Amino acid sequence: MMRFLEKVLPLFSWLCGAVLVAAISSVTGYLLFKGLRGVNLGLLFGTTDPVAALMLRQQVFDGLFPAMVGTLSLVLMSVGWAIPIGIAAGIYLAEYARGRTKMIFNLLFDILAGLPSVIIGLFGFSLTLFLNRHVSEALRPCLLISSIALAFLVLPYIIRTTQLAFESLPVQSRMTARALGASRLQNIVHVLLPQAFPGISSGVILAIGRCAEDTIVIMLTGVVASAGVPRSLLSPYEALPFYIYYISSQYGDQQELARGYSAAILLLIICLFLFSLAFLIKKGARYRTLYRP
Amino acid sequence: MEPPVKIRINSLSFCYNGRKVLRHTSVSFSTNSITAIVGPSGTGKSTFLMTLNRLWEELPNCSLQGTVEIRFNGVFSNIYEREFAVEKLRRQVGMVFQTPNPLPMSIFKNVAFPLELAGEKEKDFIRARVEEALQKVRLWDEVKDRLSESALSLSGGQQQRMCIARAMILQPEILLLDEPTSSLDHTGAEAIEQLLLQLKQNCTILVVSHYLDQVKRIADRVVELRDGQLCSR
Amino acid sequence: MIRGCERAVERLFFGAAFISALITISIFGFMFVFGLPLFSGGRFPEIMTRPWAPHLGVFGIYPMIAGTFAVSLLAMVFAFPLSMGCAVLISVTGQGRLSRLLRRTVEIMTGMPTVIYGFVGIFLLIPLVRGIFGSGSGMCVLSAALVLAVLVSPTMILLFCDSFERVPPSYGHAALAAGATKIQRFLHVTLPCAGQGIIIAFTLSLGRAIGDTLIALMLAGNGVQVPASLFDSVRTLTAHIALVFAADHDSLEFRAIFVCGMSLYLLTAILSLLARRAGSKRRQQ
Amino acid sequence: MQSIMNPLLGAVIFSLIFCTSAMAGDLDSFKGDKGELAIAGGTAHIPVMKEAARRIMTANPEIRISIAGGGSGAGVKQAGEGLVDIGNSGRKPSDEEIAKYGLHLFKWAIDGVAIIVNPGNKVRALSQEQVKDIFAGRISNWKKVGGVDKQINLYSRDEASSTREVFWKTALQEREIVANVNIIASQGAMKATVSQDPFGIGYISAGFIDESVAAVAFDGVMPSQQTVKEGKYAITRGLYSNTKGEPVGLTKKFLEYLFTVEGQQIVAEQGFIPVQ
Repeated sequence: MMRFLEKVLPLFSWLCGAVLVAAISSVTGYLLFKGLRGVNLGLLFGTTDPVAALMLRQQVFDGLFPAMVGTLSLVLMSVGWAIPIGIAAGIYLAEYARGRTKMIFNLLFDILAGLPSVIIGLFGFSLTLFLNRHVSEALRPCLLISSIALAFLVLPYIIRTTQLAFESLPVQSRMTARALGASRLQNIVHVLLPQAFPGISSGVILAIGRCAEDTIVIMLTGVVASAGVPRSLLSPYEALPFYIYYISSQYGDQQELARGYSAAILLLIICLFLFSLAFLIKKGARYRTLYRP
Repeated sequence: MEPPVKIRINSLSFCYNGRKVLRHTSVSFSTNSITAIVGPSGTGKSTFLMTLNRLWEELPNCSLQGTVEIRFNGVFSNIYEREFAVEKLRRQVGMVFQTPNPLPMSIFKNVAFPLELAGEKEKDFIRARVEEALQKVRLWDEVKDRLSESALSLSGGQQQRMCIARAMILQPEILLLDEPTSSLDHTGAEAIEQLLLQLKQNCTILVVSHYLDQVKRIADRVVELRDGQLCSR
Repeated sequence: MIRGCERAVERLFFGAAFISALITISIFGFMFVFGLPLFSGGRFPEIMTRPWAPHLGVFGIYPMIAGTFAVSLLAMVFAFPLSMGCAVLISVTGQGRLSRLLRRTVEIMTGMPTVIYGFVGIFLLIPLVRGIFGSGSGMCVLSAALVLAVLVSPTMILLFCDSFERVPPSYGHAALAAGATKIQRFLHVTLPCAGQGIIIAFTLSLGRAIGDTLIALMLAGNGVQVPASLFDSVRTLTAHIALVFAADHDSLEFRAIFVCGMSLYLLTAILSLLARRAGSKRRQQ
Repeated sequence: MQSIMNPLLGAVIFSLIFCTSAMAGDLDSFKGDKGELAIAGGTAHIPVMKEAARRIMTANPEIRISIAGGGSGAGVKQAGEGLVDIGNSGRKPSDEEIAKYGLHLFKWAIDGVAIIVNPGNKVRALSQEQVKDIFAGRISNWKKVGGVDKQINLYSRDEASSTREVFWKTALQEREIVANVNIIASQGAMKATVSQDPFGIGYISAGFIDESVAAVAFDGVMPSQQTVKEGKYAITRGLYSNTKGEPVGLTKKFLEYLFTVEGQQIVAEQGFIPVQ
C-alpha cells in the first residue's frame, strides 16, 4: 500500500496542482475574455458627464458609479466600527485576560469567526425589524444597519489579527520595558503596539476586503437594485458585489450582462489588490486569522 | 565594619510551572556589594532574580509566599505589600537580561526610554542623563555620532552595555544581572566586569553567573541556589 | 492618577471584548426568540423531519438540512484530495520557484470574491454540466459542490501546508538520515505527525462550505427536495434563509428561517469547537 | 377595492382629460420637492419603476428613489411593516393583509403570465392539461408534447412570487408542483435561465418576453398585449403598488405620475397593458 502511494503521490500532486491552476485561470480568463472590453470610464458613469457625477451634480443611471460609492462608504463605515472595538478586544485578550475569562472569550470569538454570513445578515435584518417596531419607524434597512452588520462580520478578523500580533511578540521584548518600570499600559502603547502594527494593519486590510466582497449580509440589510449615490446613513444604497449578483439573475439584455462581466473584473481587481497588500505586510495573515487553531 | 543590609528575604517560597524554585528560604544582601548567584543550571536562578522586582508576575503559572524587604531611604518595606507600586519598585531595581534586548528604536530612545516612562519631559535633562549613563558604561565615545540609529545595529557587546546603561539611567539602588556576559566574547565580557566593579560604588548588585573564574574576579560574596535554598559559600 | 487611568483603560478594553462576546451570544438569542413560536408545543422534531410546504401549513426544514449536507459534503469530497495534492506539491514534490509561485497563487485565491465564483459558475459551469451530463438543468448538487470545492480549497491548502511545517524538522532529518526519500519522509513521518492539523483544516473548511450562501443560491437550483442524485436541484439552509426572509414577519414561514439560522449556528459552532479541541490536542503533543 | 382609490383615480382621470399638453407637464408636480422614496417588491414592476424614477430624478435631482426587488410577498409585507414607502405586488393583496396593515392599493397595469421555453424548442402550444401534467411531473419528456426526446427541465418561482401564485391558481388550478423543480428568484433570472436551457420551461410576466425566449400558446391563445387586453388570454393579473395608509407627499406624487399619460406610456413601453 505504502509502496503504491510512494509511486503515485508525485503524479497525483502534480495533477491536483494542474486542476487548481486550470480552475482559477478559467475563472479569471473567462471574465477577462468577456468583460475586459467593457472596462472604461463609461462603465462607471454611463452617459453622464464624469465630472458632474463626481461633484454629485448629476445622477448616474446606467453606470457603476453609485455602486462604487455605496461600496466605498459601506467599507469605510463598517471598518470604522470594527477597528476600535476589534483592536481593543484583541489587546484585552492578549494582554489582560487570563485563565477562564480568556478561555470563554476565545471560544465565543471562534464561534463568531465561524458563523455563516447569512446568519449575520439575518441578525441584522431582525435587528432592523426590532428597532423599527420598538424604537423608531424611521429605521429601515439602510447603509447604517448594513455597516453595523458587516462590522459584526469582520470583527473576529480584527480581534484575531490583533491578538495574534500581540501574542507572537517574543516574551523578552514584553519583559524588557516592564523591567524598566513601564506600566502595563505604557508597555502596550510604547513597545508592543508599534511592533504589532504590521499584523494589525494586515488584519484591517483583510477586513476591508471582506466588506468589499460580501453580498449576503448587505442583501438582507439594505442594498437595493437602484438608489443612486446614498445621501444619508439612513438611506438604501447600491453596492458592487450585489450589482454583480443582481445582473447575474436579472439581466435584461446582452449589454447589461456585459456590464456585469466588467463589474466583476472591477471587484476582482479591488479584492486581489487588497489581499496582496495584506499578504505583503504579513505573510499568511488571512488563514491564520480566520482559522486560528 | 559590615556594610548595612539592603535586601532582606524572609521565608520565601516560589513556585514556577508547578516546580518549587524556592522553599522557605531566608537570606540578606548588603549595600553596595556584588553578590554572585551560582548553582546548577535549571534551578531557577533567573526566576529568583525576578522575585526581587516582581517581574515574575508577568509570567504565567507562578505563585509566591513570604516577604522580600528592601531598604529605601533607610526604611525597610515589603515589596509584596498591597500598596507598594510595582512600577516604582522596578524603577529602583534595574535588571539586565542574559541576551541583550534592545527595543526596536534608536539608541538614544532606548536609553532614554525609562526616563520617559517615568514621566520626564525636560529634553535637556534627558539628554544629559543619557550621555551620563552612556559614559558610565563606556559606550558614549563609540555611539555619540550615531545616537539616532537603530539600536539593533550595535554589536552584541555594545548592545549589552547599552542595556546596562538603560537599566542605570534611573540611578537604581539595586541592579540585577542575569548572566550578562554569556552571549559575549572575551573582550566584551571583560569590559562588563570592569563596569560592574565600578558601579558597585553606589549600587547593590546581584549577578547570576556560570563562570567560576568570573565570579572569583568580581564577587564580594557567592551564594548558591540548591534544592530551593540560598546559602553562602 | 496613573493607576486610575490604567484601570479605566483596562475596563475599556474589557468592555470591547465583552461587547463582541455579547454580539455572539445575542445573535443566538435573536434566532431563538424569533424561532420560538415554532418550538412551542413540542413541534421541534416535526420541523426537523417534515418537508417544506407552506401552502399546506407544513414548515419542515428536513429537505434543506439534507441539501446542506449533500452540497457541503460533496464539496469536501472534491476539495479534500485536491487540497492535499496541492499542499503536497507545494511542500514536498514541487521545487523552489514553482512551489513558491503556486503558494502565492493559492494565497491570492483566498481573496477571490464569492460572487465572482457564482457569476462565472452560472455562465460557464452550468451550461457545461448540462451539456456534458445531458439531462437536467445544470443547476444541481454537482455544480454547486464543484464551485464550492474551488472556493474552500485555497484555505485548506494553506492550512495543510501550515500543519506540515509544524512538524519538527528534526523528525524529518532522522528519516532522511535513515535513507528515506523526500516522499517517504512525507508519508511516514510528516503526514502521521500532522494528523491534528489535518483534522483542523477539514473541520474549518467544512464549516465554511456549510455556511456559504451565494454559491448554493446561485448554482444549486433551490428546489425543495431531498436529493436523490448528483443532478437534482437542491436548496441549502443558507439559501433558504436568503429566499424566504422577505415573507410575512408574523407567519410561521418567516419563523422557520430562524430555526434554519439556529441549526446553522449550532452546526458551525460545533465545528469551531471541534477545531479548537484538535488545536489544543496538537499543542499537547 | 377600487372604491378605496376612487377619489385619487377620479382626480387623475380628470387631469388627463383636461390636460392636453401632457408630456412635459406630468413631471411638473415634482418641482421644488425633495426627499427619499423607497420602493420594493414585485420584480415584474422593476423596469417600469426604474424608468419612472429615472425621469423624475433627472427632472428633479433633489429626489431620491430607491428600488429593490424581493418579490410580491416582500412588497406587501415591507410596505405594511413600514420598511418601504411603496410595496409592489403582482397580485391583489388579500383582504386579510389589507385589513391588517391598512393598505391602499393602486392598480396601474394589467399583465399576463406567459409560459416560456427556449427559442430552440419547437413546442409552441400547450393545453392547460398538458401544463398541469408537466408541472406535476407526470409528463417529463418533451416528446410527449411534440418536442424532441429530452427530459423537461422545470423552472418555477420562489414562494414570495405572485407570478407563481397567479400561475399556480389559474394555470395549474392549485395542483401540486413536483418537488424537483428549480426555484428561480426573479423575472429576469427566469428569462435568463430559460434562454440558456434548451430543454427548460418556465413562466414569466408577459412584459418581459423578448427574442431570447419563446412564449407558448396556452389553450390555443398566444400571450400578447392584444390577447391580454381583450381578455382572451387566461392567465392575467393586475400590477399593484401598495401603501400603508393614505399616500402623502412624494409617495402620492409618484403614484399619481404612474397614472399620467407619460406614466402609462412607460407602462406600455415596458410591455404591460395600461389601465387607462
